[in-house]
Amino acid sequence: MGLNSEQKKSGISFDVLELDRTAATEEIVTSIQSVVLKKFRKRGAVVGISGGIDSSVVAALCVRALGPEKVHLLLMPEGESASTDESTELGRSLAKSLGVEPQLEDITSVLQGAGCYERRDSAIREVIPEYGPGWKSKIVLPSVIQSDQFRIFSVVAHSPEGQEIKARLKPEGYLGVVAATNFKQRTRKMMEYFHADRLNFAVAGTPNLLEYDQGFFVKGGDGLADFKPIAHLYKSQVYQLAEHLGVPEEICSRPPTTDTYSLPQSQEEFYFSLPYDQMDLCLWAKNHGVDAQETGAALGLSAEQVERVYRDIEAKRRMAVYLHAQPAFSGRPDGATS
Amino acid sequence: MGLNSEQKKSGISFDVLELDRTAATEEIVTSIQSVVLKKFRKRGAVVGISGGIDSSVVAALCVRALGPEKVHLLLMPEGESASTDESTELGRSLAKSLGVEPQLEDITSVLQGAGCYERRDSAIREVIPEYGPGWKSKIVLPSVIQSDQFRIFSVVAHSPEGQEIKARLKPEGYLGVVAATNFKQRTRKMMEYFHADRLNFAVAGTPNLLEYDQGFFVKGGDGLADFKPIAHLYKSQVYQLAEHLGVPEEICSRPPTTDTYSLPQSQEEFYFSLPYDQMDLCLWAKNHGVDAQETGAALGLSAEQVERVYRDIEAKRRMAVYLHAQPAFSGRPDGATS
Amino acid sequence: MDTAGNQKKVRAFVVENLLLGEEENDFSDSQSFLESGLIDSTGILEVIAFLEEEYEITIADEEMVPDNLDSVDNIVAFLQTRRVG
Amino acid sequence: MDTAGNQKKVRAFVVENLLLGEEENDFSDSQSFLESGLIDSTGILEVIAFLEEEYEITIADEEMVPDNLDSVDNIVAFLQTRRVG
Repeated sequence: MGLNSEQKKSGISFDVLELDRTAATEEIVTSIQSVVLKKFRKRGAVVGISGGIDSSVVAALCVRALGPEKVHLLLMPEGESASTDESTELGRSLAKSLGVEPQLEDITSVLQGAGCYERRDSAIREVIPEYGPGWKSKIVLPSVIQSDQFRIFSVVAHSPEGQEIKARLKPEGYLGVVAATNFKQRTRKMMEYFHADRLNFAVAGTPNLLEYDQGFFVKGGDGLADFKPIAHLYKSQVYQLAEHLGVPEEICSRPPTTDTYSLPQSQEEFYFSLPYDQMDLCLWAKNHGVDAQETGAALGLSAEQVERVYRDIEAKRRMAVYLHAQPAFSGRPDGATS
Repeated sequence: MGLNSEQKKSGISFDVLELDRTAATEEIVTSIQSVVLKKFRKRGAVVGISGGIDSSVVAALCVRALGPEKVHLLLMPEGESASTDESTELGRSLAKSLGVEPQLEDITSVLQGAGCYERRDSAIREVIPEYGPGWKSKIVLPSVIQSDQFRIFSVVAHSPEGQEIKARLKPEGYLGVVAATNFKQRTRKMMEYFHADRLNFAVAGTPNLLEYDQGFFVKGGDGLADFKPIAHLYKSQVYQLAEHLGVPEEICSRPPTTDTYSLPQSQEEFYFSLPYDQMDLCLWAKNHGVDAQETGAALGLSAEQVERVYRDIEAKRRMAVYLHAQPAFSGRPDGATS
Repeated sequence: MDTAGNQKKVRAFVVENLLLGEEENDFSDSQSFLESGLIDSTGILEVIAFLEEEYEITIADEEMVPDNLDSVDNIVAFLQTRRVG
Repeated sequence: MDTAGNQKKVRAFVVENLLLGEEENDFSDSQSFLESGLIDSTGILEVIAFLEEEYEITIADEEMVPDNLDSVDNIVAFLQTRRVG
């Protein structure tokens, strides 16, 4: 991840994201113990594991803090996600490495009961009338790097025969597909809270700083949790901790995915402007007042391209206001404690 | 609700809970407009209506603030609740009075998919082995007023033949029944957010101050919302607004229920120490430093009984710390906006 | 082509759908939607859907740039190039 | 009846199940669970379940009062009245 010495001298580099891994681990472990046991008076933690890097690191940190018998790991596959089998397998491999027997909760029947698939498919059919059983889909955005076009969502669908159709979404269609798909994250969180309530445990949240800051989570879904042990860490710092904590290599080397659509979907084609490590550095640079020129030099991008990423970061933060907001009151409650 | 003039002179009375209804309505309406439209930039509001007083008042306030075409009312009955048909009917009557066509979302199939009924019944069977199809149940607590006994949860079950069995719950059984039952509130909230996401609306929460302060809500269930327009109002103040807003009389005169168990369950047998109006006054008195003697005089209770209610309020607030807590971080996020 | 009519119609759409709780008086036709935070990923879809339906045009991907769509004035000028309204 | 043994066993249960993240050194056997915030509606169920299982006794509703159950010392004294341990 390093840059050459001339770049280092003249400006920022990926080095700024380097963690003291031992100290960071220690700080998080202490905080988990203090919050879960002392503040919440809960006996342990529930972690939904997806086979991805974030949930794996959160699970490993919880096991360090609370011990394997106080961590309940949930695998929650559903019928159609692009990577369900692989995710479940990676989740099992993680659990094994932590000495925890994971519990499997297949959420397909909840999603069917909620009409998740049916509602989503009917939203897709508004722009792709032939969409039906056996088809797969995802939602994509054009690159923010290549032009200053507005980022307009399209749906990409593959027929069972392998034909690909791409169609721009109208507002109702876009909102309809996203709303229906959000049942997945919300159902998973509901299941995590069921087990937490049953065991008198707390629920861990897995968003990292990039996701947290940019609002890449579902309100009441993966955005909901009792504690969020890695929400202050850039994604590349999560990878550093993964290595430090001995997360299985096959998880560390897997490219990030949204794991929500039936076609494989990278995080940057749906949400972020850049691959995560570059996105990390742009966000760090913006947070620390580094100008677009200097950031561009570190990333091999033009100043104009970095400006577009900065503007995209700002725009996402505006939308994240709603996602981060605590419930708004309409008056001052009498004597309430918090 | 008034007390005689001697009591008024010498101490507190129910008068302390009297609202200026016009001003209170105006304040809430302005706040809803400002939060939903300006802060969240949402187009309207989703309200799940149960036929109860709280959700009815919230719905009426949202319609005043945003107009009937910007309020989406959801009726979400499920197969087995004690008052499903009555609740749905009352909800329809409310919606009609507001000029809104409500949407019906039967959540039974989601609950079946999640194993809500099955998991709850198997937890009950740990103490009542004969519990099965056709049986109904609820969870009850002994009165805090009558003795200083610890309040131990029991399950009360009615067989299809009308036999009643009451059994004290063990920790796993109690947590298991509550955890499974919580699927109901969480599923309803998930459905509200689905419609909110689809319509680009915000989700209203319906807890009143008594419920909010005392933690009588499910985390991620009825405790989750984008805005909580009556969380600063005592329950008897909610009744005052109901009258002021023209909520149908049959809703105003219905006794509060939890609407979660298959046997009818009052809120005080499951949660609060006293009927809501007395509970309101005790909480108000405690918040304003009124001693137990004086509060007891206003309520016809002994000082010792009021002390027990005060202690119960404190105990519930300690448990509510977990319920109210924002997600805890394990470090300071770089540059995050909120 | 009725530029004044377009201006009025587009402004009415923006006031109704993007302005939400904000004061109409504070909003000028030259104001950037992006810079005033009036538009998000759903908002831009709404603008495009409105234009395509109202004016029976198809907007190409490369036309979806701020120069064409980021203010009432920009939209009116864009409609002029498409000779509609 | 082994009062010292009961004391040790009850304390160990409390440390393991109610104390959670708190320091054991700061916790005395006469300390009220209620006043120290160590017990909630689940905690009291746990205490009762522990006593009933460990000592094979049945605790009646009217025995479930702070005088019997609200500290290690109270529990040990209660067990003494039940002549178990």
